[in-house]
Amino acid sequence: MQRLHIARIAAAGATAAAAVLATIFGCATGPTDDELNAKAAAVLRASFKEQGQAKLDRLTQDDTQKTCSQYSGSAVPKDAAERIEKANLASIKWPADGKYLGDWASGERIAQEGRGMQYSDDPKGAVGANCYACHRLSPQELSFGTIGPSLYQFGKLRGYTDEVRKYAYGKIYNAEAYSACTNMPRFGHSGILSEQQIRDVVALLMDPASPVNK
Amino acid sequence: MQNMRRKVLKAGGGMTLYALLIAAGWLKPGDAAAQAWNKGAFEAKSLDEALKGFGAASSAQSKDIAFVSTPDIAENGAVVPIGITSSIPRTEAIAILVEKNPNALAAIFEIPPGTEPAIGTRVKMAQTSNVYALVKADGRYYVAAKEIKVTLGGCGG
Amino acid sequence: MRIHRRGALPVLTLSLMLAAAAALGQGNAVDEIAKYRAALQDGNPAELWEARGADLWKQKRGPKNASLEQCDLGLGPAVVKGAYAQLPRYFSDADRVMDLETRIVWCMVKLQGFSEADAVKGPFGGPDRKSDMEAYVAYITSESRGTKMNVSLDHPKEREAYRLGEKMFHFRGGTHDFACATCHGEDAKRIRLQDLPNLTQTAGAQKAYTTWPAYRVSQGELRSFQWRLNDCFRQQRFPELIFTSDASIALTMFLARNANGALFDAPAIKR
Amino acid sequence: MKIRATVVGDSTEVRVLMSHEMETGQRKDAQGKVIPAWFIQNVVVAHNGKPVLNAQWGTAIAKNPFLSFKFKGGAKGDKIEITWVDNRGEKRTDETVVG
Repeated sequence: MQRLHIARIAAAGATAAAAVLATIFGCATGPTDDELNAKAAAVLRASFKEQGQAKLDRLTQDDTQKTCSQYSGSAVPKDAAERIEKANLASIKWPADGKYLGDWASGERIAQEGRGMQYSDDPKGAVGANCYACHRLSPQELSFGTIGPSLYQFGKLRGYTDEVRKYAYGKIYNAEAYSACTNMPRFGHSGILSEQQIRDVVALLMDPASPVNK
Repeated sequence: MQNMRRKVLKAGGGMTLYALLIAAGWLKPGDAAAQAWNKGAFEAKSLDEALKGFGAASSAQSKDIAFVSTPDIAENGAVVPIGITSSIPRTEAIAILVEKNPNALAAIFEIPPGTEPAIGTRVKMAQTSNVYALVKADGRYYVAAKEIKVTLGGCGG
Repeated sequence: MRIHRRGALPVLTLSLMLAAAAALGQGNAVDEIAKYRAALQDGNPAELWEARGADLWKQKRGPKNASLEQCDLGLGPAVVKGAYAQLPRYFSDADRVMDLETRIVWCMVKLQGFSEADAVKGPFGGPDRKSDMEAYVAYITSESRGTKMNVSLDHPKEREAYRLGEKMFHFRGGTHDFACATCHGEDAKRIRLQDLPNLTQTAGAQKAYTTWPAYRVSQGELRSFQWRLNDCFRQQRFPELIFTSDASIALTMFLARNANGALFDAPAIKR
Repeated sequence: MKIRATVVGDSTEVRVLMSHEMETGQRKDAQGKVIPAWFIQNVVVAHNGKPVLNAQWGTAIAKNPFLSFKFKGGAKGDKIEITWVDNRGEKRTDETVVG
């Protein structure tokens, strides 16, 4: 029992620790970390059924998802982080007209909207970014989450420059380009928000008239 | 619906509670009321209408009515715990009204002699609103109010 | 009256919170919500499910016209008390690891003669249908209230389920790149105003796992742990988790084992 | 119904949970059709056959209603009987003994 308890603690720790354990004990402890990852992915695939707009292809990981799953709960190695950031930065589609700022009021609605892409959602219905689930933005909204940093006074603190506007656009479009294995979805890259919706959220952060900057 | 809400707001905000209750009534007394249901009062679309449905003559704000185990904020409006106690002698009935609900009157509890004038239940609230505890005691009417804020959170579920 | 359905993040929230902001800071709001939760503990409608489940458990049903009373939940036939606190576990008769719901399905097939397809029908209740499964779950879990969580990893298949569950917990996918760990991998985080337990740590896993199943006031339904996982994946933008699937059992194993040592305290009542 | 009646000092505390949808008549189903109101309208609680509480409810009482109150007197073994009637005319009576 005691021995198993120790094994459990190791398994419950970081994935890296589990990998170390597997290395030390070799075949004696069962599958290697890679084998375990492959088996987990296969079991997952067999354990879901498509429903509404959510098809089984959502379980097919791209390199970013796969690598970030592997290092979840531990630090991402520098080379992997650089690879992820480079690939995701290259995927960003910037607005053709170079305009990053939309309508902050529309951005506020998008930030409040939690629906979109769930199998229970109407595929033709509203799709939001649910920013408040994780971030503080407008000070009037007290019901905000803390998974991400506070974005209150985002533009005011950083300056209303074209450079910051572009950064905000890129970060919303594909957060993995700036911070590998961030918790934040890739709203543009994954087709969650349109170009105009991203501009509107940028305006919520960067328009001096936005409540975020009051 | 919107229209009605505005009307309720106006009634609630524009008049004092006391004025609202003046000429407002109470349920018709009747001892064989076991199966009676005050349709007029329950289906009334606003607080003052609901109060008129009771047919009471007048009422007064009272410090002898207390809300117990009743939170200031409800995490979910679908279930809001309400506890009301009355220390007014000869309390005969306690009613719960939620000002901004589509139908303001939530419940009437008739308290026979020997039953303590203290009840606990749970109501639904459509939005942040004043909740009124209306007490009938010795043929007179008393009221207390408490604002309960309704929040929603998480992923919207 | 508007009762909000799942998935909708109502715009209403802003105006309500604006009103609340006038009088209260957020700290107060959190304290008051704690009072709200405390007030709900007084009478938990989950008891209605527990009572229905206890009756159903003894009823003769199915093609074999048998009750589930002889079902072996791991502590031997007809032992219900404390069984849930040791689940999931390896069952030699089935040669696999099973969670409670999977084992109930097994017993419905073996003892009552239901087909597997019939046994897994209607796992979750809704507005127009009561779920017998959720009633069974309410009853069985209530019989472990106050029992210390004691999930074993003695059997190799139990260890494998645990390690697979851990991998799945960290598996990122879907349109939003979410994993369970996205929301439940760090301490002291919140989504909107809801506290998020860190399920990779003992304290967080204990607090969360020992308070499911729960009566969800937002839905007016008792919700099982299978439902909890199913609905988390819905919000993760994954496809639908299949009831009693291997992934659901592995994840349950990971979380239940992490909760070892804590006193089981459900069915609970939650927002 | 799930009824608990316990002697507390010189009173009896009654706590009851009822299984009922308490549909408001204000909600719509997935197809946009209004779900008709369906709710308990009257609740009568009797102690050894004598009424100790008589309630009228509207649609605003929460789903799976909860009710608690106390009455003077009462002793272990006394009978508590609770009846509800809803707006469809459905009726349910359950009883328990004071514990």
